[in-house]
This record gives sequence, structure tokens and C-alpha cells, in this order.
Amino acid sequence: MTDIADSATDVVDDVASADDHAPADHGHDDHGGHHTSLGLSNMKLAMWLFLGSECLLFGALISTFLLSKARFITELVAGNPRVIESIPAGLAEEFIEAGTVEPIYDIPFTSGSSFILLMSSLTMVLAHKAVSEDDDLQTKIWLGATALLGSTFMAGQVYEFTVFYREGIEYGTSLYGSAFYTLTGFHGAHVTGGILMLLSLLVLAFRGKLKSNRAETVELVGLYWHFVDIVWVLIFTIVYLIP
Amino acid sequence: MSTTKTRKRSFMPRTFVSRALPVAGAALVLSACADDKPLNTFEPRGPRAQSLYDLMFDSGTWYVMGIVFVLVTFGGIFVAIKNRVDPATYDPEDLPVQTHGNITLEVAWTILPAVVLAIISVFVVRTIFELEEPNEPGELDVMVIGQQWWWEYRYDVDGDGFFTDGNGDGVVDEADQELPLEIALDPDDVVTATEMVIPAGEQVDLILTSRDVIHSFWIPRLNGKRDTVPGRWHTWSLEADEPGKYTGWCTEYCGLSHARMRMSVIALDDAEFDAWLANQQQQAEVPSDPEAAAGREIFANQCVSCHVIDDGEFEYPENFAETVPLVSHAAPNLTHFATRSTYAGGIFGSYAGPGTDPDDDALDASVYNQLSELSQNPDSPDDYRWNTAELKRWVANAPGQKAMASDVNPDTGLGRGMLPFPQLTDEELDQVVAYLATLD
Amino acid sequence: MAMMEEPLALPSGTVARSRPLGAFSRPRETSGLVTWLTTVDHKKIGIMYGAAALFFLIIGGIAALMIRVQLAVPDSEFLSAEFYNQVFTMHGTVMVFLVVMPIGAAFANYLMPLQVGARDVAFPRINAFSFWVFFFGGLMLNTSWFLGGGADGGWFNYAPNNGIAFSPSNGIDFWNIGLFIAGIGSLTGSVNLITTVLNMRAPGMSLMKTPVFTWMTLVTQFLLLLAIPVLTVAQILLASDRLFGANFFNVEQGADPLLWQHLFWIFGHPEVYLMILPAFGIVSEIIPTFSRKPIFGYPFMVFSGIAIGFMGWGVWAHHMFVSGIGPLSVAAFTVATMFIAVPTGVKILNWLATMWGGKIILNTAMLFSIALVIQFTVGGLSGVSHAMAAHDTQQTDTYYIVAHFHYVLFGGAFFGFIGGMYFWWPKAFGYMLSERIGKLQFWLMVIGFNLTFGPMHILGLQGMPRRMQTYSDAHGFNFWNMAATIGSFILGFSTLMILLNAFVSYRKWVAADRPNVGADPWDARTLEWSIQSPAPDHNFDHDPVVTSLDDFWHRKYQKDENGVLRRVATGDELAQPGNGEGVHLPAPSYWPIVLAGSIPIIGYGVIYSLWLVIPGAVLMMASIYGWALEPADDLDIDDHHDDHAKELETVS
Amino acid sequence: MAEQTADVAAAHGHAHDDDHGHHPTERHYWIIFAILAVLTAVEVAWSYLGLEGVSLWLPLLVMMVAKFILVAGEFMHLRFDTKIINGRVFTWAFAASLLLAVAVYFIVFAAFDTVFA
Ligand code: HEA
Ligand code: HEA
Ligand code: HEC
Ligand code: CUA
Ligand SMILES: [Cu+2]
Repeated sequence: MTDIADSATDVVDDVASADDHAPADHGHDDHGGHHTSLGLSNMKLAMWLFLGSECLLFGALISTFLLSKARFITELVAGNPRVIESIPAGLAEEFIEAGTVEPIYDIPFTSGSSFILLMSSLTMVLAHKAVSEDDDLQTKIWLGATALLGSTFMAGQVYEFTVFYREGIEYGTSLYGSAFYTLTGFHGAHVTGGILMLLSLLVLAFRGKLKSNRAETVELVGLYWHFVDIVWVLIFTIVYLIP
Repeated sequence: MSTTKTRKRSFMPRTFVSRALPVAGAALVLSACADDKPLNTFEPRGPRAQSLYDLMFDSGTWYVMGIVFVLVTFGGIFVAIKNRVDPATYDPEDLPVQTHGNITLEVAWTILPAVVLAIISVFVVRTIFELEEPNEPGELDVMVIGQQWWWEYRYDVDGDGFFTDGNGDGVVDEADQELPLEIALDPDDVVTATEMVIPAGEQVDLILTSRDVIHSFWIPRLNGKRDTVPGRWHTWSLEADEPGKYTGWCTEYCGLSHARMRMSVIALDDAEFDAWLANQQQQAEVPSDPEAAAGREIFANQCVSCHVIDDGEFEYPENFAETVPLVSHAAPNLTHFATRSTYAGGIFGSYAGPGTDPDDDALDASVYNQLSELSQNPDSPDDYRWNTAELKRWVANAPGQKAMASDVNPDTGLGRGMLPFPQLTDEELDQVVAYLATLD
Repeated sequence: MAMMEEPLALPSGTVARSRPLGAFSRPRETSGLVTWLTTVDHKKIGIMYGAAALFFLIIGGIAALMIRVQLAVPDSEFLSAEFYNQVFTMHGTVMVFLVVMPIGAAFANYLMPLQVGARDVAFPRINAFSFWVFFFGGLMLNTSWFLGGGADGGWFNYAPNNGIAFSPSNGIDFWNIGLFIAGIGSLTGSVNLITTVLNMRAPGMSLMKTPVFTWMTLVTQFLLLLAIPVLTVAQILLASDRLFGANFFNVEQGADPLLWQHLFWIFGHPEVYLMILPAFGIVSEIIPTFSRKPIFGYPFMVFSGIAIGFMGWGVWAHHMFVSGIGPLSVAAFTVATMFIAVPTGVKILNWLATMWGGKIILNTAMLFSIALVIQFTVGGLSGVSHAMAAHDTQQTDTYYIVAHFHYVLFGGAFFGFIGGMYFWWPKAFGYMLSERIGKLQFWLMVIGFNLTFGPMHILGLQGMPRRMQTYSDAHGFNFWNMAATIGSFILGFSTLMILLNAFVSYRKWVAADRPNVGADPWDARTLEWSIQSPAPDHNFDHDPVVTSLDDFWHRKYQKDENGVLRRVATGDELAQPGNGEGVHLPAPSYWPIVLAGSIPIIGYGVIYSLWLVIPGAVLMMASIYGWALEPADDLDIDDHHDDHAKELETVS
Repeated sequence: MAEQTADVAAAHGHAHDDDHGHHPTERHYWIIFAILAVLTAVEVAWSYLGLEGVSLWLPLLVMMVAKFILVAGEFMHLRFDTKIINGRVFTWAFAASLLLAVAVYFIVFAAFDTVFA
């Protein structure tokens, strides 16, 4: 906050990316000599604010998941017949034995899809770099790769859902099912939204309209995309790896 | 009832003068209007409620509030009046001194309230932990179960805890508490509803939960409130200095008839309490009087799908007995119904007579145990009488008397509220009520 | 860059080429209803927020009066238990979400861009979208009255009572989805307004030179930005439970109902501060103006506001003192809560210090502000007494709480808002409100307010629980309940007098041939008074250049050679003439309202039939594309597109 | 105003020139990615070691946070926040929200620990 407070201001019109042409700084030099205006892009600022708000959203979802899972396991181990009945008998036995829901996960598989999503962050940032350098071909390649990797991740997600479902974890029957599908489903919805944006960019690129003057658009989509990736980093560790 | 309203004080006694100091105008109004208010938080009748009361007075909270209130209110009004100018004749160039602020002042009025609050919070935190102190081993524990819209109480009479070994692992442990209520509960315990009878002068510990939604258990003159949350066990406690009736109200919004979910605590002296408890442990008798016997017959046909009367004879529906052996599930246990002065969430009185208004606290604890005997003479206006008319209305059409969902779960055959019984004739109703009157 | 609205960069009127979905092509009307439906002007949007809030106030107010009539006497049968529960739930919900929050948004939208010397907010079309989506969400919530009954779970709607098993009618679904939709508006609005404050201030206006109201707007919007998603998650969980059979609050499956309480109050407590902070900002403008002194301790005003916003995140469990969260948590939250009194006290005392030694003009706006200071303090003090958790076990869920929050909400926020209306009315509408009616309204309101809610302190401590459809004679609550009911009618009447005043004063003004009120009728301090009244469409003819806090005032008053402050110019002399030539304004658009309109369709679909979701979704996609393609110059087309794809993320 | 309008297009280019100066090379991104991949691999391996308690989750959490910081700092350019635009506004906006979320939900868990109140 203080940094903001100290930076003298600027941006007169609302055209966000007017980064540097903002009337420079108006003095104020209390803090380590950063003479600046807030010469930020409105859109980028808005995106970061939005991502900040998403932190609270996913925080709540992850917390809900952890809490629900803990309650589910506790009751299962205690022998609550209604909870035991909420999943197939074989699974219940496994869970009780392990004291966690670990047995249902296919860690190698999920590690793979986590890797894929991480990879897509790389391609995303390369796409941004390409577009800011007006490298049309690379732009298309990397955008396409990102969308593809994202879609692969989603395919994996769908596959995992079907596996879970076949194992007998249903959305409506057990607390664990509700929590798991909601958390990962929400993340999946975010990925899907990102893929749609990437495809739109790709269309633009193919119509020759994605040049370096649009680099910020790509960067914004990228920010969103990386954020969704980060969320998965959290989910992967907290949900899958830590029992 | 006991008319001596002595206060037990846990902190340094206040002099009369300082008590009467009119610092907090509101507080005065409150204590001045304190009569005839059965729920009044300013009339503590037990040490817990007293310590809450003291917290506000002895640690000076009300006074601090009063002082800040007076300063800001009268300070604000005073400044506004003193400094006002007439806009019609005011010369805009006649500016006051343009002060911009004063660091010393700012620091002062940041630190001063902080210090005051820090001091107060010491008292508060101490009281918070005091409230959690459990009673001595061997003193009474009662389980309180809220449900829409009445309270069930279980007394751990035999001292073997409230739970059974529900998961069959050979020990009664915390895991059993995780089990659904009707599986985990110990069927040996005494089960009553609506009115909690406790020994006076003894700290009774409560363990609270709920069968459906969140309720809150509150007897204002004995202690603050605590929520009963389904799936959780909370602890709380009550202690009454003197025998008497202390009314309360469910204070967490719990749906349709939340306003009709009341309750009371009847504190008895030790001997009377023991007598009461001994009586509650008895089974009900199968009545010999023909009218009551006919009533019992009707009850066996119509009512045992929900209610329990433990007389060793009733046959309960199969699934009922499986899950809830002789324990009320969805409806109050009526085994000793006639020993209760109120019913249906404490909104109706089972007896008419002096002090039996369900919302009043005037019922004399010394007659409580004998209500059913005192009610023998139906004609004397000063005497206690079985409130037949009201009970008949209740049995005939409970949802008409108290808003409730009265549906039956097709899977379990258990209802969520009481059904209306339009099929019962007036005579049959008389018989049922006569039967209920024998349940003492 | 292109994804944002480019109000100043768009050559208006050159929108010709591509016109997807011709029906909603760029509106050209310059007057009439369509200008309002399609406007992207922050001032019009601000006024619409205000009007919508007043509309909902009538609904919430009628509900309040019904409550009071029911409770006037014991054992009353005016309302059934079932209906009473709906009435108080909807009263609380409507008042909080559809009255106080949008009035705050109204002031923020109208004033903040003017105060920072901007020509509009950062994203004007999103701004319009925010309003419409709030409004439609609110309407949808209120249609529940006609579709099987309103929500009946209380405004904080605790689980598991909010579950399908205990509240099978659709009321709670409407509560859930309606507020969810309105929340989208709050979220987009907050991103928009924060960006505006941070990024669009006039040259020279550093943050420490922005008016206090703008600061409070900033804090408020940050609270919204971060609190809304938490409520959103709670609502998603509830909707999943109710509509799709999930088990988040299903105790039988092991769920813990306290989860709802935590989520709701993590949102709910910041929520109550974001209702009061705009009012704090308003009186921080009014009191200096009419004390003819600068605000006392400006930096402390600012930082205490930030501190309140910040500390507001660490106290939510004070609503759960009896929920059974354990003595340790209770103690921690007690202490945290109590210390919120410190920054709030700083504010109160700084206002008093501003008045101290001032020359006070006691007009209506000032009276309301002073009343806020006093009455809010009463509410704040009862708040501190709730914070004493041990004793709160006696207070909670009684009328003592009801007294507290009406003192802070009505006696605080609402008084501030009405003061603000009197203050800024000439700026917005070009005529003054009658001081005579205003003062009458003020006194009636003070009397009515204190008569309504003062007795509730007593009732509460005497043990009257809240949310009680009825009580009995034996409880001894009769007298003060009757007093409160009488008070509420005085209060209701006096509240409506703002409309009466607007109407009467308008007629007078018209009859007097619309005399010009001038740019600066109050000899005020901030930038919005340096432009004509009513504020011209384009706000500022040219960017004001700011050199100090209260810059406008300092241009009017300067020290002469003897160091004495002299008026060197009047506000009207300094004011910009209001010549908008050469200024390009953001063009109006149908898409915000159409896009916003598509969302409730999906909402109804979720409740009634998933088939209805399809047309809703189609309309939504169409309007996103329409929006994206609208400014038909190529530079823009595609970026808008992404923009909205992203917005949808929040939506979905 | 008009002058700014005219500047819009130029501003885009401008901004990017600026970005250029600070943005890392392609190689750099690949390296970061490699580190991320390795971290992920170690995470997975760690979870297979059969550890329990602190020795299981603490390292996992540390690696998680490391990945988080790498992605946010490098791919989302927060590390260059200072250089591109002064004031670290983005970092502040994001980190504040994130810390708030962590703190708030952490407290929630702390409060849930006491089942027996
Ligand atoms: C505008 C909204 C608003 C505001 C500003 C506040 C402000 C405060 N509130 Fe309030 N509150 C509500 C709206 C608000 N509240 C609502 C709606 C509810 C009920 C929800 C429901 O259950 O339906 C509620 C409920 C509520 C509770 C829960 C009660 C319960 O249900 O049991 C508590 C408990 O601590 C509380 C505390 C406080 C405190 C300490 C403040 C503080 O911020 C107040 C600080 C101000 C002052 C103290 C006055 C000025 C200070 C000085 C002059 C300095 C000197 C003072 C001292 C040394 C004491 N509030
Ligand atoms: C900002 C919020 C706000 C405002 C302004 C008000 C305003 C009022 N409120 Fe309150 N109220 C709440 C927020 C608010 N309220 C909340 C959050 C709750 C908790 C709900 C819950 O428990 O879930 C609550 C609960 C609540 C209760 C407790 C109900 C219960 O617990 O059972 C009561 C009881 O008296 C009450 C009364 C009033 C009154 C008399 C007004 C008056 O001030 C209203 C005055 C205004 C008007 C009356 C408007 C003018 C309109 C007319 C005069 C209509 C006439 C017009 C025609 C007929 C065309 N409110
Ligand atoms: C569908 C279930 C159901 C049936 C059948 C039923 N009851 Fe009830 N009964 C209830 C419930 C539930 C209550 C508690 C209602 C309340 O207080 O809100 C209750 C309360 C009562 C009470 C008051 C008890 C108290 O202490 O509060 C009496 C007496 C009573 N029932 C008698 C009867 C009689 C007699 C019959 C048969 C003719 C009967 N009930 C049949 C469910 C049932
Ligand atoms: Cu039970 Cu309210
Ligand atoms: Cu609060």
C-alpha cells in the first residue's frame, strides 16, 4: 500500500497501456528513490486484482475440500454406517484401512497431467514472447501448443472423473465425492475458460491480427493461464500428494 | 416460588453508591424495569449468569461505554451548537483557524482506547475460560438434544456415559460419538423433554447437540446460550442458586416454529430432585382405569409410531425398535409426561392453576413434583388441574396449534412433526388425555 | 490497451461497418429511456444505482413495517409464522444487499471519478454491466415473493436449515442465485473502481491528495473484491447441495455445518464494514465543508479507514461466539474485535476535532452527518459490548443485536447517505433540496429512529430473542415493542420524505424557471465542485491539475501578504465552463444490459429447468460477441472478446 | 486529451520496448520450466517414500511454494514488477490477497480443531 501511496500519480486518460507516456512523476521521494507514476495498464491492473480475488475463491474451495475430506475420513473410520454406505463396500474397506482416500488416486497419472499443465505455462510464456517480437509463426505454434496442452489436461481430468465415477465415488452420495468433484471441477472450468480464450487468440493470429501491439492481450491471457496453473500446483500437492 | 432474590457475587462487592451511579443511562433503565421479565439478563440467578453480569459491571464495561457515549453525544452536540454560525449572515471570508491535525492528539486517542480495551479484554478472556470449567466428578451431566421444535434431555443416571458402543469395538469412545445419534445413544438413560429438572446449588454440565438444524439453548437467568449443532457436541453448564422455574427460549433461528421452541429449567432442592429422578427411572404403569386403558389402546394404535412410553408392554414398529430401542426418535418420550408442567416446546401448560403460565417463572418449585397429585380436585380454582381442553386440542390437531412440518418419511415411517388426528372422536380424545394423565 | 473501454480514444459516431445482431446495434438516442438503458456514463449509472436502491428500500421498508406491526402486541396473528420468517429474511437481505450496498455504489460511481478528476471509470461498459447485473439479480431475488414465497432462512441463512430438507420451497434458491448474480456485479464493479482510483487520478493527485471519500471507496472496493468470492463459494456449495444433491452441509454424511458460518461471516464481517465506510467517506466531505476547516488529521482518517478494512478480516467469528468454536478461538476473536474500536474511534474523534473551533453551518447535510457521528457511536459501543464474548452469550440473537446493527446501519450508514444526498443533490440534478423539508425530515428521522431502535437495547437485554414471530404477554415485552412500532412508522414516513423533498423542490425550481445553482453552492473543497451543476456529460473540459489536498478550496482561498486567508475567487469563477467540445465520450451500448439480462435467465433455468439454461447461455454468448464486435473499428474487435471470456470466468 | 488519444497506438509499442529490456530470454524460460519439472518429480517421489507426518508434508509444502513462486515470479513476471513499472503494484495486489486468503483460511482450520468446545 505504501508504495502505491507514495508513488505520485499520473495516467490521465484511461488508455491503460499508456505506460510511459504518462506525465512522469510528481515528486515524492520518501521511499528509496522510486520516482514513478502508477503508469500501469488498466487492464493488467484489473487482471491482477481479479486474480487476487480468485485467491480467496480457490482458498475457500480448497479449504472446503480439506475439511470435508477430513470429516469424511473421520466418520468413515468411526464406523458411521451412513458414511460407509455412501461409497462402495470395497472402497470403504480400503479407505478405512489406509485411513485416507489415497487408494483412489492414480498418482502417476495425475503427475503426468500436472506436468502437462506446467508445460503449458512454458508454452504460454513463449507465446507471449513470440508475439511481442512479432514472430507470427512462433506465436501460432506456442498458442496452439498451450491450447493443446490445456485440452490434454482437461481430457485427463475427464478421464479421472470417469474412473472415479466407475469406482463408485459419486457426486451426490458421499461428502468426499461432492468435495472432490466440486474443487477439481471448478479448476477444470477455469482451464476450459482459458482454452476458449487461447483459441480466440489463435483465430486472431491466423487472421494476422495478433501483432506486438496486442502483446498485452496475450500477456493477460497468460496471467490468467499461469494463475490457473498455480492453482493446480496447490491442488496437486494438497489434494493428491498429502493424504 | 422463592422470593428471596439474593445474588451470589464472585467479584469484589460493589457499594450501593457506585452501583447506583447513573453513568450508563441505559443500564439504569434496564434494571429499573427489571420486574416480571422471566428472561431478563439483568437478573442473574446462578453463578454463571452472575459472572456474566459482573463482567459488565465490575470490570467497568458499561461505565466505559457510558462515558464514551456521553462524551461523544454531548461533545458533538455542544460543539455543533457552540460553533454554529448563521448561514444567512455568515461571511465566507471569516474563516476559523485552519488546523490540519495534531499528532499528539492522534496518538493519544489511538492509545487511550487501546489501553482501556486491553484492560477490559483481560476480564473478558478470564470469564470466557471460567465459563468452560467443568463440574466436579459425580455431579449431574445432562445431554441436551435440540430438534424442530422442542428439546430432549437425557440424564446419565447410571454414570456410564451417554453413549453405547455403537461401532462394536468393545469400548465406548469418541468414535462412538461420531455415529448417528440414534445409534450412539445409551438407552439406559432417563429421557425427558421440554423441561429440564436440575438440583439447585449444583453445577450441571450439559452436552449439547441437535438432530436436525442448529438451535441454541438459553436460560438467561442461569447462563448465556450455546448453540446445538447437528454432528457436533458442545458443552455448557447451568447452575441455579435457588429452587425455582427459569424459562428460556431457543435462540438460533431454526425454521418455521422457532418462535415456539421454548423451554425451562426447574431447579429443585436435593431431596426433591432425587425423588424426581427416582420417579423418572420407573417404568410407566399400564392403567387399570377403563377410560385410561381405552386411551392406551388408542395410543398403541396411533401414537407409538413416533412416541415412546416405556411401560414394558408396548410394541413398536420393527424398524423403530431396531434403530432406537425405547428411545424417542422424532417425538418426545412421554413415559412421565404428566410430571411435566409444559409441553410442545414449552408453549402449553399441562396443568392449569397458580403459576402455570408456560412463559411465566412463577411456578413454585416445591409443588412441581406433586403437580399430578395436587391436580386431583378438578374444581378448585386455586388448585392444579389437568389442562384437558388444551391437550385435547393438541392431540386432535397439533399442527393447528403450533406450525410444523407434519410429514412422514416414507423410508423410516418416522415423522418430522406431529400428525393431526381428525379421525379421533371427542370421546377417544378424552380417553387419550386420560391416559396421558396417568403417566406420572 | 484495447481490451478496455476506450472512452476517449473512440471517435464517436464512426461506428458504421459491422453490425452483428442489428437490433442491438449502437444506440443513437440522445434522450429518453434508451439513453438510460444503454448508458455507460458513470454519473447516470450512479443515479440508477441510487434509484434502484430506493426502489428496493420500499420493499425492504414495507417488510420492516410488517415486522413491526406483527410485534406491536403479544400473541399477534397479523403474520403467520411461515410468512413472518420470509418477511424478516427478505427484509434483512434486501436492506443489506439491495439497499445499503447499492447506495454505497451509487455514491462511489457518481462521485469518485469526479473527485479524482477523471472523465469516467476505467471500464465504462463493464460499469454498466455491473449495475444491470446487480439490478437483475435483485429483481430475481424479489420475484420469489410471487413464485412460492421468499427465502426463509434468515439473512445469514445458516446451514443446515438452508438445505432442501428443511426449506424445500424455492425461496432459498432465489436467495442463493439472486445474490450470486448480484455479486457478479459487485465483483466486476470493484475491479473497475479500484482500477479507476489507482490509475486514473488527475495529474498531480497523489493518493495522499485524494479526498477521503475516494479513499473510503478504494477500501470498500477492496473489501468487496476479496469478500465476494468467499460468499460466492458458500453459495456454490449451497446450490450444489440444494440443486444437485451434493453433501457439503449434509450432517448425515459427516459434514460440519459450521463451515457455512465461517464462510458466510468471512464474507459477512467485511461486508458490514463495506456498508459503513462509504458513509464515513461522505461525512468526511460534509463535515469539513460546513465547519469551514480542513478535515482534522487527514492521514489518520485515511489510515484508520485502511486499518478498519484490514482488521475487518480478522474478526468474523465474533458472530459465532456461541456456535461452539472453543474458548481459545473465542478469546482470540474477542480481543481482535475489540481493537476495531480503536481505528473507528480515531475517525469519530477526528470528526469532532474537525468541528472543534470551526464555524459550523448547521444545514441538513451537516445535521445528518453529526447525527451519524453520534448514533454510530452508540451502535459502535454496543458492538464493543458484543465483542465481550462471555457476555455476548447473553446478547447474541436477541434484540440487543438488532439494536446494534440498526444503529450502525441505519443510524450510521443510512444517515450518512441521506446527508450525502442533500449535499450532492445540486451537483447531480442542478437544483437544491429544500432546507425546510430537510430539517423537518432530519428531526422526524432522529426521533423515529431512536424511538424504533433505542428500545430494542432494552428489549434485548430483557431477553427478547430476535427472529421471533411472536412473544407472549408473560414475557413483559409489550411496552417497548409498542414504542418501537410507533417509532418505525415515524421513521418510515421520514425516510420517504427524501422523495417528497426531491419532488417539491423540483417543482419549485421549475416554477422559478430553473435558476442555476452554480458550480459550487456550498463553497466546498473537492474537484467535483469545480465543474458545472448538474455535472456535464463529459465531466471535465480539461484535466484539472492538482497540487494539494482540497486543491479546489486552495484555489479559492489563498493567503494574502499578511498571511491571512482571503478568498481570491469564488467557486463559480474558477469552475470549468462545461464546454465539452472535442471531447470524445464512451459510446452507449446495449450489450451490458443484454449480457446482464442473460444471466438471470440462466439463474431461473438452474432453479426450474435446465432447458431454460440453453437460451440463457445462447443469449449470453451472443451478447459477449456483440459486445466484442461492437466498436466496429478493427483495432478493437478481438480484444473485447478476450476480455469477456475472462469476465465469464467469474461468472461461471 | 486529444494528444493522448493520438498517443494510444504509440503507447503500445512503447510499453513493449520497455518490457523487452527486462524480459528474460527464451532459454531462461526453459530453465525455469526444467526446475519446475524437477520439483514436480521430486514431489511425486517424495510422496512415495512412505514418510508420515511432518517429514512428509513439510517438504511437499516447501516444494509447492517454490513452484508457486517460480511461476508467479518468472512466468507471470512479478519478479520484474519493479523494473517494468515502479512500485510493485501487481505484486502487492496479488500477494496481499494471497496472504489474506492463506491467513484467513488458516484461522478457519485452527477454529475447527476444537471439536469439543
Ligand atoms: C455497518 C455495519 C456495522 C458496523 C460498522 C459494525 C461495527 C461493529 N460491530 Fe457489528 N454487526 C453488524 C453491523 C455492523 N457492525 C451487523 C449487521 C450485525 C448482525 C448480523 C446478524 O447477526 O444479523 C453485527 C453484529 C455484531 C456482533 C455479533 C453479535 C452477535 O450476533 O452475537 C459483534 C460482536 O462482536 C459486533 C461487533 C462490532 C464491533 C466491535 C464494531 C466496531 O466496528 C464498532 C467500533 C466503534 C466504536 C466503538 C465507536 C466509536 C469509538 C470511540 C468513540 C472510541 C472509544 C471507544 C471505546 C474505548 C470503547 N457486531
Ligand atoms: C441496512 C439495513 C437495514 C435497514 C435500513 C433496516 C431498517 C429497518 N429495520 Fe431492519 N434488519 C436488517 C437491516 C436493516 N433494517 C437486518 C440485516 C436484519 C436481520 C434480518 C435477519 O434476522 O435475518 C433486520 C431485522 C429487523 C428486525 C428484527 C426482525 C426479527 O429478528 O424478527 C426488525 C424488527 O423490528 C427490523 C426493523 C426495521 C425497521 C423498523 C426499519 C426501518 O428503519 C425501515 C424504515 C424505512 C421504511 C419503512 C421505508 C419507507 C417505506 C415505506 C414507509 C413504505 C410505505 C410505502 C407504501 C405503503 C407504498 N429489522
Ligand atoms: C408423526 C409422529 C407423531 C405421531 C403419530 C404422534 N405424535 Fe405426538 N408428537 C410428535 C412430535 C414431533 C411432537 C413434538 C412437537 C413439538 O413440540 O413441536 C409431539 C408432541 C406430543 C406431545 C407433547 C409432548 C411434549 O412433552 O412436548 C404429546 C402429549 C403428544 N405428542 C401426544 C400424542 C398422541 C396422544 C398421539 C397419538 C394420538 C401422538 N402424539 C401421535 C409426533 C407425533
Ligand atoms: Cu430451535 Cu430456534
Ligand atoms: Cu461482524
